[in-house]
Amino acid sequence: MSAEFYYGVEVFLNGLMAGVMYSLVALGFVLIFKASGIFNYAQGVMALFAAMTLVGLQTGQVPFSHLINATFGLHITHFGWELPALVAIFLTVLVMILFAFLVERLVLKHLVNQEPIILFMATIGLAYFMEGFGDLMWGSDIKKLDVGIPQGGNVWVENHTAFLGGDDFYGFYLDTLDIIAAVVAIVLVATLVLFSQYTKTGRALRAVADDHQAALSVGISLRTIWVIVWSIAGFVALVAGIMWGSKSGVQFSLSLIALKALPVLMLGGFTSIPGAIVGGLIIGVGEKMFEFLIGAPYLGGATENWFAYVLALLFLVFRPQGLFGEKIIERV
Amino acid sequence: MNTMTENTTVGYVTDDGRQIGGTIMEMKNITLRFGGVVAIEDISFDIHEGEIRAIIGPNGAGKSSMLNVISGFYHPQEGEVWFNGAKRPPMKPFEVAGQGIARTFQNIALFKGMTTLDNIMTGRLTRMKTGMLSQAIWWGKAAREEEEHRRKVEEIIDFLEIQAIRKTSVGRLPYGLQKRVELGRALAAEPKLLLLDEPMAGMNVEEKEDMSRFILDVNDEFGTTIALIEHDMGVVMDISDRVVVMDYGKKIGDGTPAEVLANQEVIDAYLGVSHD
Amino acid sequence: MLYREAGDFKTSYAEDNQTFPIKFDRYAYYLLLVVAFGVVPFIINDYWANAVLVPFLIYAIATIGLNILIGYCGQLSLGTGGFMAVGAFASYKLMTAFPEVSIIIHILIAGGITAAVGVAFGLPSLRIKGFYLAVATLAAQFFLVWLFNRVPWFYNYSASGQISAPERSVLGVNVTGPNVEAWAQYMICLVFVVACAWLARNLTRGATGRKWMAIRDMDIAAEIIGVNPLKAKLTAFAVSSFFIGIAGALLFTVYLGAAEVGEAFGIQKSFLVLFMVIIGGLGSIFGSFAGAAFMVLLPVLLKNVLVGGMNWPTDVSAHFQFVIVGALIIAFLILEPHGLAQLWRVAKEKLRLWPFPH
Amino acid sequence: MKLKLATLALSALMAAAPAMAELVYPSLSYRTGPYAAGGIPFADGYADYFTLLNERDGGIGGVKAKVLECETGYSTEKGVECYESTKGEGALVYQPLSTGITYQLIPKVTADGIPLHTMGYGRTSAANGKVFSHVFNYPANYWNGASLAINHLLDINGGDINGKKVALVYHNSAYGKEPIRTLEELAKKHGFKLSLLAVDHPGQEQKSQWLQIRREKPDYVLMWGWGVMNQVAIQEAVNIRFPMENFIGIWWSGAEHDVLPAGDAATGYKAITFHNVGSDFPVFDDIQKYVVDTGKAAGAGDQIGSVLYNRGLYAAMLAAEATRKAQELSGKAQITAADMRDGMEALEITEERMTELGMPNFGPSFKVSCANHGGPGTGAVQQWDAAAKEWKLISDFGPSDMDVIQPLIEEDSMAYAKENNITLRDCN
Repeated sequence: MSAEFYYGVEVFLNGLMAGVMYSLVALGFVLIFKASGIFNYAQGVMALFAAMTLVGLQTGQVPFSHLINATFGLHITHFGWELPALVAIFLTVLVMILFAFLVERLVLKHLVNQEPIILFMATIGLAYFMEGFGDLMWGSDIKKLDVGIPQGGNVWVENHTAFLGGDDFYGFYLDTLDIIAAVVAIVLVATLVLFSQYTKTGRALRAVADDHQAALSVGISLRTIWVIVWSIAGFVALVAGIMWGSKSGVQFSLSLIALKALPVLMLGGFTSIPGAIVGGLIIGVGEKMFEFLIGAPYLGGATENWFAYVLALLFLVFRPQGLFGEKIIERV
Repeated sequence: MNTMTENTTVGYVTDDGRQIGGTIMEMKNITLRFGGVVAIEDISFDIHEGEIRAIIGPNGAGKSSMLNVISGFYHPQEGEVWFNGAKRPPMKPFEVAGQGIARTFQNIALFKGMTTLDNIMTGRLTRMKTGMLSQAIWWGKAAREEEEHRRKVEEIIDFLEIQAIRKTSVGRLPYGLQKRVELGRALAAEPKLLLLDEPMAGMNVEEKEDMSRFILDVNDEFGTTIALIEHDMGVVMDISDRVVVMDYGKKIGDGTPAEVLANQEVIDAYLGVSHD
Repeated sequence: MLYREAGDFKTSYAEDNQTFPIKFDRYAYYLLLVVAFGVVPFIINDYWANAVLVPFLIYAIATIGLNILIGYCGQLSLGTGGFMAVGAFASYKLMTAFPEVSIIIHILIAGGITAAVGVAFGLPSLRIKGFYLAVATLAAQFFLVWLFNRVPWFYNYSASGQISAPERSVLGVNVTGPNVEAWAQYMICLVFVVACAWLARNLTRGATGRKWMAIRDMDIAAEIIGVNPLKAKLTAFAVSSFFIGIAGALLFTVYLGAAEVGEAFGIQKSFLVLFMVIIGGLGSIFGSFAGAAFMVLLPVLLKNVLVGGMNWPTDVSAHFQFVIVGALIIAFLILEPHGLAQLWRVAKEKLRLWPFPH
Repeated sequence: MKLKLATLALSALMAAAPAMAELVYPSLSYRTGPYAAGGIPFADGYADYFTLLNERDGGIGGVKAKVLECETGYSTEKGVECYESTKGEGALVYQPLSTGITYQLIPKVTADGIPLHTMGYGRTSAANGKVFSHVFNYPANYWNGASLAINHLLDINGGDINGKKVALVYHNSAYGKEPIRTLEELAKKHGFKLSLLAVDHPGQEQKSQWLQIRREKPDYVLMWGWGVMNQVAIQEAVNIRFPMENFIGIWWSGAEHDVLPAGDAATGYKAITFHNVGSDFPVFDDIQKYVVDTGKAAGAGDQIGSVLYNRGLYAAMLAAEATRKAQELSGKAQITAADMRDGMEALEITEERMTELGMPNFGPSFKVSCANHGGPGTGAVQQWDAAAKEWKLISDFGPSDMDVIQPLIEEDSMAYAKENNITLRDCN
């Protein structure tokens, strides 16, 4: 076997890893869309906000310090204490739950039974709001997020695969962070599935997802459900935020990872949790392999962004409802 | 039983003395399947010019499927559809509409975002011919066309007595009126053949009477050929000239209301069992 | 008591059909035109042109375009930025290739080219619907931007991939390039806006518009009553892209003067115009203007108030702008889900009944 | 809408209030958006220096300096808005800190007669003063940067890099593409193999590029990055254990926040720079005394001494010095934009002067001329020491290869002149 082949395999594996990272973001979209039919444009910003909050709490930043300083001419930035990662994460989860509660109370409550486009629009407003609010609260400078997840090429994997490709082959490169992300994603999905299968709330969620009216008629409170769903989505956003944040630091661009999730959604279907995972993997592998085989050598590279979408597009033309979406039956 | 090969039949005179023309549409041995399910099994019948033809049968008998076959929404696996003396190739619904077949729908399919007027105007779309460019310019050709079609539509509005709701968005109208607007939209196309899918479904007695009146008026004022579906026999028997009876996708009777009512098979399969 | 339709009888269908059935609206509209053409050009300065009016007018065109696609034909699209880029680069290539031809022609042709591209990317709309389509159009967005960034021919092999608009004039008056007068920029945009709005209005009130709306409201029924869905959707994509292309061309030539595809026509453009459409109101020409005004003017206004007026640090006020815009969007939706246009309509209804609400 | 316009008119009036007896320096900053991390320190430095002059010397030549900050968020459209809203207030020189906005302002400033200073960014060929009368990009530009990077490689390889493999990781935008032509020329000249790896904005996902680097094993990697792309690239380089001392960034890829996230492993990473680093200069004592302690520091005041802060400071210093020159030439304290332009064109920075200013050896000493708006194009190499958390200069300010760059500048600027039918200025 030539080194070229193993390079291909390596790219493939890294594609899978990247795919998992995309899935983490897509998951949040799916949860909310499934339970409330809302296409939550704010998902990316939620991830950013969660990560910012986490870092802020962990490093003991003073919220709104910049605003305070600007208005009172003070110079306070930090409380001077640092929280252990887990405590900070826990507190952040609480914040996200509070956020979900407020969203329901201040926004969704007033928009029940509106067309999807309107709700979509509302989430856009929400995104705007959170972006500004997050920056006001924690400042727009770049922050280092460190909850103790190791990163860097995984030496063990490299050493145990180096023999494959001859002497100019170092062995497969896999980022430890990505491996951990993959594990986390699997655990996350498993828990979500178990949760929706075996808990009362979970079943309620599924009921609502299947049929709002019916669910209401059997006395499930849509509002509680929404709070729960948005809380879970907030939690997922936090996880995604942590993973991406430890990769690239916490800053504005973190909110753009939402764009990476959209082709995944197209492929996997807006309503399928497994779809989000499988779709993510397909997109990840697809774009990486295309870049490796065609993009970089022949097209001058940087093809990943559009290829992900073109891939999803071609796929949809043949299967309009996505990978796991319900079949669309047209009748008069 | 219907073994006509080419459609050159003379018309007949109804007992109320109307002259019915020759065959305008003929279905030959239509069979329609969805996967394993057989919705329509080897059904043949014809529709004469100017008559009111009813297709009746209990729910799930395949009536709507038959209508959808006629309007080109479903494509039968076997059988032929003849229209205007020619065998119809497989067509898209909008092409069928272009041939002069208009219809209404069982559960109303109006354009909720538009006013009554605009909804009925859409019925004229098959007849509006100005190109997009002159429409963009509007002055002259497009405006003139718009106006003459508007005039036609206003006639229909008057005929259906819905002047008052001209500018109302159809979403806000009560059920009965919506049905009427939908009929108006179909009429606006001045169809050779008008298909009505359960025009009286879910109506109270006087709404039904109004609707029957409109159907009869349409038939003798515009001389429109009408094929309608109903599962409620009462009304149908009064207004239709000939009736096809379907049950479980098979044709079990065909003829004048009197003949059909006399047909034992029909009585067993249909009247025997109680339907709403 | 002015605002009445009573006593304003229509004696012909044409009259009944006109854009502003109510006298008062009609006069208000004429007045607006007179001011826009007769007054503003004489009082406008660089700041008002470049910071407020020109972008507003250009985005109004783009918004009308997208509104035709989304608001009238019900086809969700996020490819706007990419299509604007097509218009911009087409106009650039034309301007540099045929300097002698009038820029007006170039901009129109650029619109035409964009229409063709739009049709090509509109084809999937036959199979793909709703949000799936929206995401699918992102493929167009990203691919086009990549293409214009990648292929040097599009930017005449300039070292950096930047394109800058050479000086061009209409009737001897500069409309592009460094030495352009504020009023000239404003006028050319205004002319295009009025023309586009007028065309859009005509298309949407006639047969074509009804086809689009029929597809939007219930595509199956539409097909059965005789609307060819392929044709309806593709014409919508074509017309929409034509306007968007013109907007892109103007944005580059008249407004920015220099552009870099990724920055000027990136995904954020697509979203911006989409916001304008939805905030303004789906399926409303007036809404398109309102939406564009909202998204263009509000930030400028807020900035001037917060920084200029209250002397806040620029970053704090920038963050506050986001907060306020977001809050306002949500507030509007809760108040009136169908956009500023609907809000306006409701207000007029009230006014019509005033002072007797019952 | 009418009402909105009315309120706007009002606030626009407020924005356009005329500024009297002040030297106005607009600062088109971006403290928000994808590149905020880079925009904030630069803007702070730029503002603080003028605050210092006002507090310590009562302004420049007795006239107070006023920094008009306007948030662009790195968006060209906001840039235009900022330009239009500030130019009416007697703006002396623009410093947009964005290649995109620069390209857009070049024709505008030329028409309005206001100088534009794009220090180490913007349109490289603007160095040709014959064509670009109002644009200055001294002391160094991208192409100098590219050449300086290669020169450094030559130094560490004893003058021979024939057959070496050099990869360029660049931001897939106008900014990122700038060095390519130059590097290709240099590759011909020195016989090294150049491979290009584009990274799309914002650049959070660079797996493919770095896997490719890991496969192709280039001897050196150059980077033209900005924003999040920088720290991701450095992190990825660390991840694949690429030898950091062979990884060299342009001056926009060499700030603390670019290397800090990667931790200790980032030690050895190099970046080109055209000014000195650290806060070990007398001027910083004054800044502490007159700006920080008086609570007048811009922003959060936590950036002082960082690389980009110093760059802002340096830019402000050059602007201030040009102003002095202009005052001297025009003989009046309250100068106009036109005077400022002449001042910039006659600007001369000497070691003595920088020492006077408390910034000894802070940058190169150079002289601007009518024909050369680009300065000397000299620069140095800085290296990151993660343990000490600080950058150190590891070379002097050396020259770049003008024999290669000058023709390119000529070519590109002439093309621009032709495209916009500009008549060349006579510089003799």
